[in-house]
Amino acid sequence: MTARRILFAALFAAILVGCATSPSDDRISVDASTMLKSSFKARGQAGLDRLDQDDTQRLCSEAAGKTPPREVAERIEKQNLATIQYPADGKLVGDWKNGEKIAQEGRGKQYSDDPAGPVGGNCYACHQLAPQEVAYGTIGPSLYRFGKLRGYGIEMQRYAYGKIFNSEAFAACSTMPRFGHNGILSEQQIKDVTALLMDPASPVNQ
Amino acid sequence: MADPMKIRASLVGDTTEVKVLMSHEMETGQRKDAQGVVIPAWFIQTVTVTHGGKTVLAAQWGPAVSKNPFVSFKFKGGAKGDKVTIAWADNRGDKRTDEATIA
Amino acid sequence: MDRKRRQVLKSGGGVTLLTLVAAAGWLRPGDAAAQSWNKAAFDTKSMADTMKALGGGEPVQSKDIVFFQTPDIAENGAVVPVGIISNIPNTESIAVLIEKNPNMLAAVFDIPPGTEPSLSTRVKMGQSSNIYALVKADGKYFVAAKDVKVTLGGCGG
Amino acid sequence: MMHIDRGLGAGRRAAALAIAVALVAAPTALAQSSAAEGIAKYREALQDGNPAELWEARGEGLWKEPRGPAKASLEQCDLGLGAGVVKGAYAQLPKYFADADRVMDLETRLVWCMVKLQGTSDADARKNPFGNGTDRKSNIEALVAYITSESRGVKMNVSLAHPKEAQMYKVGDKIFYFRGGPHDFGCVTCHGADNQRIRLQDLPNLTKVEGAQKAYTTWPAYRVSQGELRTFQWRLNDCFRQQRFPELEFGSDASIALTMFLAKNANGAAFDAPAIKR
Repeated sequence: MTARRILFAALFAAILVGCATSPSDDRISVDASTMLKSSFKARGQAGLDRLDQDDTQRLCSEAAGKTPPREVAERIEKQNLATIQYPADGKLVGDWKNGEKIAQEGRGKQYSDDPAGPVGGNCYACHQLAPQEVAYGTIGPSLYRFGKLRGYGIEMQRYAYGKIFNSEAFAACSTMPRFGHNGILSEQQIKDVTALLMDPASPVNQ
Repeated sequence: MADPMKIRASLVGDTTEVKVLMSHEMETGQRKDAQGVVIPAWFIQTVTVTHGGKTVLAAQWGPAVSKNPFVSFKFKGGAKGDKVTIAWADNRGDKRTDEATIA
Repeated sequence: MDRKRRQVLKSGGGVTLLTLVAAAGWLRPGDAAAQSWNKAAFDTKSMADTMKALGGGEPVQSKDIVFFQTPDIAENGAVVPVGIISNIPNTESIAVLIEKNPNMLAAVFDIPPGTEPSLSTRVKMGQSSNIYALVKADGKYFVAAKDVKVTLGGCGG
Repeated sequence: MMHIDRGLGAGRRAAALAIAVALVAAPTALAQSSAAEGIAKYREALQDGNPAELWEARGEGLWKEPRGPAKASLEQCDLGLGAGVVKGAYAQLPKYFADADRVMDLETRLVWCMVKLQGTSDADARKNPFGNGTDRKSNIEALVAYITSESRGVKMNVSLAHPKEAQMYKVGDKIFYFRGGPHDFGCVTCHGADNQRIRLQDLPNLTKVEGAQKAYTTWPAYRVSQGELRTFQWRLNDCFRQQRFPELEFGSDASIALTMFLAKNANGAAFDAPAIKR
């Protein structure tokens, strides 16, 4: 073996190792996506199609827990704002008592859940709402006195309804689910949760 | 057949401290399975701990004792190397006896 | 002792008291091999009956019964640690009762001479409730209570 | 799901009883100590007798007992530190195994050894990874309890020296941030920030070393709410269920990639499990 060939071989090996240890970020994303597809199995109501990301999910995954660049954030918000469907009857505020039940209900959409069973918003998992419930989470901001602090006007009603329908329209890569856009809650359920936040009689506003 | 108990018996001064974990469902008879059928009660009813032929603790339990029960207590008179024997019996007639050496 | 027990039973008249006291009194060292389980005591459903039946200061509330390793809050009611020490001389048995469980009596421990009147175990609690430690000493009954709050938490599924 | 006797006794709050109780009840410390402190004390009180030891004992028996068509024990299984070395093995997993040409976590390595040493079929070996009560005990959970207990106190020391290990870590990192499903959830949704909780449960920030160390070194754990010993494979499986994803397959590459990501981030911390959790 000549010195040149040894050098060549060493170089070649270095390139190989280099490729194996530092593939591009895009390449890793593709690998992750492929690996996910082969690592899950459909069960109950949760099919493998749940691993197919839409534009928002893909862009927010790329942001890796941080706020995406401004132009990306604007794109996400614009796209999602266009999806919001306000009720045809114009009524945005339903029954806060039902809203409270929906806010407490954690079931829905898991493969272990009965597809015909209740689907909730599980709001208390992440937010403080009515002060009577002390077992609330802190992933989202406190919504205690939501309407009382912000006013009960139609614009605030539209914001509350819209935020529940599609949170990404107002804050790109929010951790909050898009309850209306993704068909988690029905129109009536969103009205009821809006009432929990916006009805002056709701315990949230006491 | 139930799994063996996990027994620790250790001498501190003139006192033997006994800690025991038992493998048992301790089913209350109040729970329902996925089909809504009541799961029958199944729990340890009696526990006896003996040392040198003498009972050092005797217990009667209901189904409100937690699953995989734990008991800790102390008695006087044990010596290193002595055996402590623990026996339980459940409401299905299943029994189990295990022993440990005082360390 | 037998006479004492009969007196208590007679004065009380409630079935729950009878069975409860029997449970606390019937276990004796040496009988272990033939140890039986007192079904009636474990079927007791109401503390109110028991308390009414106990009447006249029986059992006596006692500051000499101390809870240890027993939390004020239990994160999960399926496993609530309970530790009880009786500083009452001649303690013969220690029973654990959960006020709001469907069946109140959880466990009875017989304490032979030579065994310390101190033990710890774990019980299930269906909801926030008082835990009672019922101690039998010199044929008399003493009681102490501790309030334990049960939180169920979790993320709904 | 636990269905303890919640609510069954609710109707029995007899007034007579309340009087008696008020007289008897010792003054509670609840008023002085916060709920968080109370729960911390509860967790502390649980440490004294951890039923995980029952799984450890059963696992040790299973490790040493000749089993399977080959009537062989697992004592010659190489968990990464040489055939039969259990002490400290878990603290350096997952790792690349040349014989399998794959990065493996403890559970997948155990399946491998059951197949190669005991002659068990792959399907049989991975059939029951998560137990449920006396009738469906999981041998994997018991073996994991035993093997992990032999790393208690050992500092986490996971290597990325092999290119496949480094690759697994990077993919695990990506998967951690992958958002999908009807709720747009990903691991990062609940585990990407400090001092957050879901309902009353504290959530470790797994993007930071301290969070990853605290979380990873305390699994497996005896889960009080289930009365079962649960492994890290179970932890991942159930997180994805709650994320509304399809089911994460036991021993899948994605499960190993995430385990690699978290185990490596926990490097330097002393392993402290099997633990006991709510």
